[in-house]
Amino acid sequence: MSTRLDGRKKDDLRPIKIELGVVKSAAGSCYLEWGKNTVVATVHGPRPMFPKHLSNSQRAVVDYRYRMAPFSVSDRKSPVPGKRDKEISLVSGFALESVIMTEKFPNTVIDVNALILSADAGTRVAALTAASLACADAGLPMKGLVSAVAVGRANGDLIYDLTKEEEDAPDAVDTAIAITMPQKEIALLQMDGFVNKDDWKKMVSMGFSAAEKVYELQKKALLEKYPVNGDINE
Amino acid sequence: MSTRLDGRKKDDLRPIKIELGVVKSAAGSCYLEWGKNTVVATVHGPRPMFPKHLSNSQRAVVDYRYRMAPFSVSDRKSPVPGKRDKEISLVSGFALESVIMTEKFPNTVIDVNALILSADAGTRVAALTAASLACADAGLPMKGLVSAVAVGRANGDLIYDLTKEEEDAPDAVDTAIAITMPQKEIALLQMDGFVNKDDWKKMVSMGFSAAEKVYELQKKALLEKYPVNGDINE
Amino acid sequence: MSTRLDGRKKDDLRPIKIELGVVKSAAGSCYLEWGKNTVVATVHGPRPMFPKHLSNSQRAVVDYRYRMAPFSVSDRKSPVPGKRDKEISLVSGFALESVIMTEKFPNTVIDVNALILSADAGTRVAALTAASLACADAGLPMKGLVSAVAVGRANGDLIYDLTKEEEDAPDAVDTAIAITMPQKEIALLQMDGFVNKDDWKKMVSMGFSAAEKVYELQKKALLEKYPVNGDINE
Amino acid sequence: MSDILNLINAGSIKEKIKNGKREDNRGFEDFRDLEIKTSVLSSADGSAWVKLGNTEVVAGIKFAVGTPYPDSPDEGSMSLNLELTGISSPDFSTGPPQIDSLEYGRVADRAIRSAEAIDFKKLSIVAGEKVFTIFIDCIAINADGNLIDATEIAALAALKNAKIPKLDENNNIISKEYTDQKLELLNIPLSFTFEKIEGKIIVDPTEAEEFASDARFSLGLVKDTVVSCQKSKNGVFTEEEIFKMIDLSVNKYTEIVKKIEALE
Amino acid sequence: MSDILNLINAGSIKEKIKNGKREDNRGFEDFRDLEIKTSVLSSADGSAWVKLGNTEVVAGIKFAVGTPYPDSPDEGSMSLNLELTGISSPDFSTGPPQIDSLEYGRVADRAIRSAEAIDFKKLSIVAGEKVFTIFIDCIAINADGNLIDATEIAALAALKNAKIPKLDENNNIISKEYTDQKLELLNIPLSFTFEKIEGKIIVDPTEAEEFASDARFSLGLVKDTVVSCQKSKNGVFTEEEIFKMIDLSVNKYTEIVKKIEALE
Amino acid sequence: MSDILNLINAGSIKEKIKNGKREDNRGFEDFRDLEIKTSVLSSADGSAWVKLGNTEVVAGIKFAVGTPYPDSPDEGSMSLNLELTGISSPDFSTGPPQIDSLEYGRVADRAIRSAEAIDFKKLSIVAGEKVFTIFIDCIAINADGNLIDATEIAALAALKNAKIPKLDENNNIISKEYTDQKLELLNIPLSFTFEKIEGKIIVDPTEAEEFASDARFSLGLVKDTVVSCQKSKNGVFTEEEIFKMIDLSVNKYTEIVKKIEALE
Repeated sequence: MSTRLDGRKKDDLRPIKIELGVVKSAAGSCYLEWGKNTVVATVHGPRPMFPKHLSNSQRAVVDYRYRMAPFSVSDRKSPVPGKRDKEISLVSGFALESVIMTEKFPNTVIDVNALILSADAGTRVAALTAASLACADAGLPMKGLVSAVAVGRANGDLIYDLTKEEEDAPDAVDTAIAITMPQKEIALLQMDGFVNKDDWKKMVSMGFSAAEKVYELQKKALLEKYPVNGDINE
Repeated sequence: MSTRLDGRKKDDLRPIKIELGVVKSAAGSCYLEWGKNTVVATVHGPRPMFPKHLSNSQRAVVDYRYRMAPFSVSDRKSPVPGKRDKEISLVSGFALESVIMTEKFPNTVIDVNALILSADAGTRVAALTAASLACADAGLPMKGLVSAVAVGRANGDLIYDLTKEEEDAPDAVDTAIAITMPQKEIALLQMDGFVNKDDWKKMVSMGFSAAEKVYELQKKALLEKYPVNGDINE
Repeated sequence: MSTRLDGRKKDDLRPIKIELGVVKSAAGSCYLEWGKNTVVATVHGPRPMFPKHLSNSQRAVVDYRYRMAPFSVSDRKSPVPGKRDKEISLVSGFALESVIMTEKFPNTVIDVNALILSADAGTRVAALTAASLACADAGLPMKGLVSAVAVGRANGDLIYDLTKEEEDAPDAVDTAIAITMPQKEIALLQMDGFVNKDDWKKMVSMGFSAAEKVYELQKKALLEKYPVNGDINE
Repeated sequence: MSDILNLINAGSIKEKIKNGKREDNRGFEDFRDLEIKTSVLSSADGSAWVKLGNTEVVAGIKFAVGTPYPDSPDEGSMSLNLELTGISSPDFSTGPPQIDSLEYGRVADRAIRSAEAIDFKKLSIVAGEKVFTIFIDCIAINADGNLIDATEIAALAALKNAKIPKLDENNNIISKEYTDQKLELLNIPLSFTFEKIEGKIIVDPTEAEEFASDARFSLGLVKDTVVSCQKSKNGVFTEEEIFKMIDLSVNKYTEIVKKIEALE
Repeated sequence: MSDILNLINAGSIKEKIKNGKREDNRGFEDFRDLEIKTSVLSSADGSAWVKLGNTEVVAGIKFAVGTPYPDSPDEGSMSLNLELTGISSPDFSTGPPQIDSLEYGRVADRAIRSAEAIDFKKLSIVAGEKVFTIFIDCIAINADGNLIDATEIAALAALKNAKIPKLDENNNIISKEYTDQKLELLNIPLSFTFEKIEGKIIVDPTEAEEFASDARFSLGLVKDTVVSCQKSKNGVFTEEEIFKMIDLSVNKYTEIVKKIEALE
Repeated sequence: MSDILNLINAGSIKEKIKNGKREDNRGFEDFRDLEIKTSVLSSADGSAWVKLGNTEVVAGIKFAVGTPYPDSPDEGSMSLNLELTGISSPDFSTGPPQIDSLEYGRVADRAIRSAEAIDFKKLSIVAGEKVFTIFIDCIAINADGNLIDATEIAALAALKNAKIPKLDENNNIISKEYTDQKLELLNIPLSFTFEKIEGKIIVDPTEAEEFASDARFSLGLVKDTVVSCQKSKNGVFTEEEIFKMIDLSVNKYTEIVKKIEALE
């Protein structure tokens, strides 16, 4: 097995550092470094939703906002969210709704914000991983966590957790995947590339194992802050 | 009497093809080809109007949207409606309100959309003619139809139904007119040009006769789809 | 004491001309010329505020709009209000709220508009001075007037009421100040420049005396139109 | 005046119109007093302040240097914009996008264009590269009806008042310096707006009359030449009514154009 | 159909699906009738009108001349835009910004890009200076479910139908004149969208089925090559379900691509 | 904290202030703990993370190459932008356009400009053609009061931390490569914001204190030189209060500027 530019093996993740409760006034928050990505996620609410005709009488709505700070990328990015930001926000919010017991808070909105302060590939999964922890930190009733990770192909290899350099390879394929844990179901799956069916299936399966690594780190961070006996998902 | 570039006489309309009920999920719809113009019009509603303070407690409001597809003209048009689109939408919506028995649906809005898919002069009258038919197809209670047509001047002649080429003549005058039928009153009248008072009066009168030709085609299309005995306006 | 480009002494204001009630349909209005500045201010309301959740249950809100006509400056200004316009509108509206007895009209909004038709430095204070008079003209219950004026430095001198030419001096400092009269408290204070603490204090004190000159003209204009016995502030 | 009061008011206005009267005792074919002042603003390249009864519109002209359109490389251009803001009516502080402002501005703009009032070729600076664009900004100060006609008059008066700016060696405008030339107007289009209330046609409506009416017609004229027209609102007109309105407008044209021709 | 009716409807759809039935009696893996017409519009450089059951999408192609991106000076570009307006559904007349329109359009756009369907190098006119941009504008005429797949088909059919415009000596497009060349498509990506209702997976959902579902998955394919995918909505899928959907899509690809390949 | 809770809270805060106490037991003239970290972000050309009590603001610097303004052909420019988004407070997720964000950002921006902190002439690359623009983007991470002062400190710390990018032969920025030069700051302006509650003046307000206050004053200083000021909210100040606030600010300046001067 060849090693990668940064010395990792195919199935190594970049170093991940998690800090919970960093933002004092938020209901829940998470600071996360993932390689050279830096993310802050906060949770506010649930609060009553205005205007009322947009609310859901059966459950809470998660209003997820993925945003990149203007200084997070090479060329300054306009602070106005673009199409990509809105699309990522939509599907990531859905992923969170799949684990939050939204039915307990009908007619409300839960504001989840994930801000990329520094970007180096894999920002959407770093943001979602952090946001899931911020929801747990906020004490929202949850069926589980969302563990998100990127898997893909670069220079002929199927690998975990691509860097920006690897994403720029001519044959690069990038798949963002989020798994509900411990249920192990797919809550988010987005991909662009050109890859045959069998390799693509392999990548999806790799996504499950990679997400478990993320999940272990998430659990560890939660247990450090909330060292209760028993299952964190209760 | 000289013939025109496309072989028509002064008081000939271009070929008009009408198809009703083409859009299955709409309350009413009309596909219309008028020379090289292609239009689809749909009607949805009436539905309760939001926000409520914009509704009218005495009657329904017709929300008419005239739009040109980006690919309907020579240079791609931005999908964002411009001033011209909004002005045409406003006065065309008024024209429809003059024949729809809006007083039967207080506090509601009737959505009428007319989309130009291909444009070759006279799009606003083609759109309004189609929209009037879509309203009838939707079974809205109506006092009559709106029959719309352009009349004008090109190369010294007062003529019916100008093409784009004729509109580009140096002395071109274009008058869009819509007549309520069978009442024969003016529901829309828009004109730009430079024409003396007497010729202008002649053009308005020509508008009435031209509109009758349109009305005959409208009636025929309705009677084909709704071959009831008696007056279509009941 | 050196004289200024336009012959004024350091503590002279430019000529001020005030006309009340010029806009017939407004509740109150004021036309004001201040040197080469021309302003019209109108007051409408109070009226119930929509949407309701933006209203204040304890008092009226003053919605102040400072705007510059596109033709009021050298290069045509876009009619869309910029950041500067919005900031000035915010703090000027606060200044008016400090003298209007807003507590008498809970849940309402008072619309105050001040339009600069011609600009030559000091437009925000000219606008606020006019707006304060328009509020009085509207018969709004007030604790006093707001008298606004600019003081500053140009070419080494601390002076009253700078012109555009003086504002362009290399050492120029411009301080906009609004004083509640007769209470003599600071309702607005905005400044940009580079001036030592002691000179700055001098400028603030100068602002009080300059504002008194403005107040005298305001009182005169009100007494001319409303020649009642007794205090105008009752 | 609030919509509610207008609604209550509309009944009495209709009643009067039926009996041949208007709220301000004008005849059906009478304009309100018209007052036009020009050169009212030191910052504009041309300006006019128009009072038509209580309705007031200020127009200001600004020249700017821009690039010509590819299909008319030796012609300048113009842009007319009407602003209806809170200054003239609390109705304009809130609510949906200002369709009225857009419609009135378009009607006024189209008349000037169709009338070929401005010789766009004379606005060319360097053919194919630099031309003048004339911005005509109109702002309603008081909105008491018939804003279309008042805007048209204000725009034309301000254009007639406009001075052409001096240019420096790079063909940029020198602020507040003007050539001796005035902007020449080839034609003076005027707008005539009618409302139909209880089957009667009136000219120069007040805001309250506009509220009581359900059909409007505006004609743009140069003498006895029609340059534009617009029927608006959900009421209808007969052919005879349309013909009557144009005849009436042609008669009124001379009276009003005199006031503009007399201006500096 | 209004949201309220959809909500009431959803219950009965779920009940049917549980019993192995769909509202229109299709099998879970059956597409609705697909009809594709091209060259339907005289103004566009390429056009297609797609009916997938009651869902209808019109796509029109327009070439424009622009400047290349600095990082790819010898490549043209494309832009796919999907409009969901009131013409196809009253739901699109009101409400918040159209996130559906944005998502569907992005999914359709990404598949064409990843598939490298268009050879952008062939769209270069003068390297580093002028390139063609292809605008693919798609408009929903009737929104009865599965707009993603219908949009993808309409876009590809219109691209296949597109003629390359002639240029004048300044490399500007000559209106309505075309070269003999057609736009060559290197690959034809198709989209396959699934919904999960009561644990069952169905293809080509109707609007009512979409309302009854809480998980959606769309795959972009070129034969047996995956070029894009998107999971949406707040439900989840198992690994097996995902694998089943890709196998099913690969099987369906040949059937549908034939209809596009057969087009002029 | 929601507005309702703030409203309830305001009463108790006022009561305490009357009795000479603050909710967190600070003296009226005491700042909260200030912590400044720089070089916190690998992607920015300069960065700082400021904690002022619970209030947190991140600032990031980005250089860009642009064209100079016509009236200052040999000078670069700067742009400071403050974002108040849902990440720092649910109040910023909804509601009307963010006038607070605009005001706070303008106050912070004006102080840097008036202080002539940056030598814009040194940002010229090719006179009249290419200059650097410095974007200072500030984002509130936690909004617990006194965002103006926290933003000003974050902006200055990030500027002090900024490295000047290398340029290629075409004078375009080479990503992530820097010259040895640091951005030189000629002056370090600081902002001092006061609130008046029950007639008392306090510095460095918390969000709850801001809610209880009806008059705010912000001063921009370089040592004992005033560079900007802004009175806000609908309360008023006496001349004496204004003088007291400036004297107090001048005293505090040295203490806080030390923390910025000590930074890398």
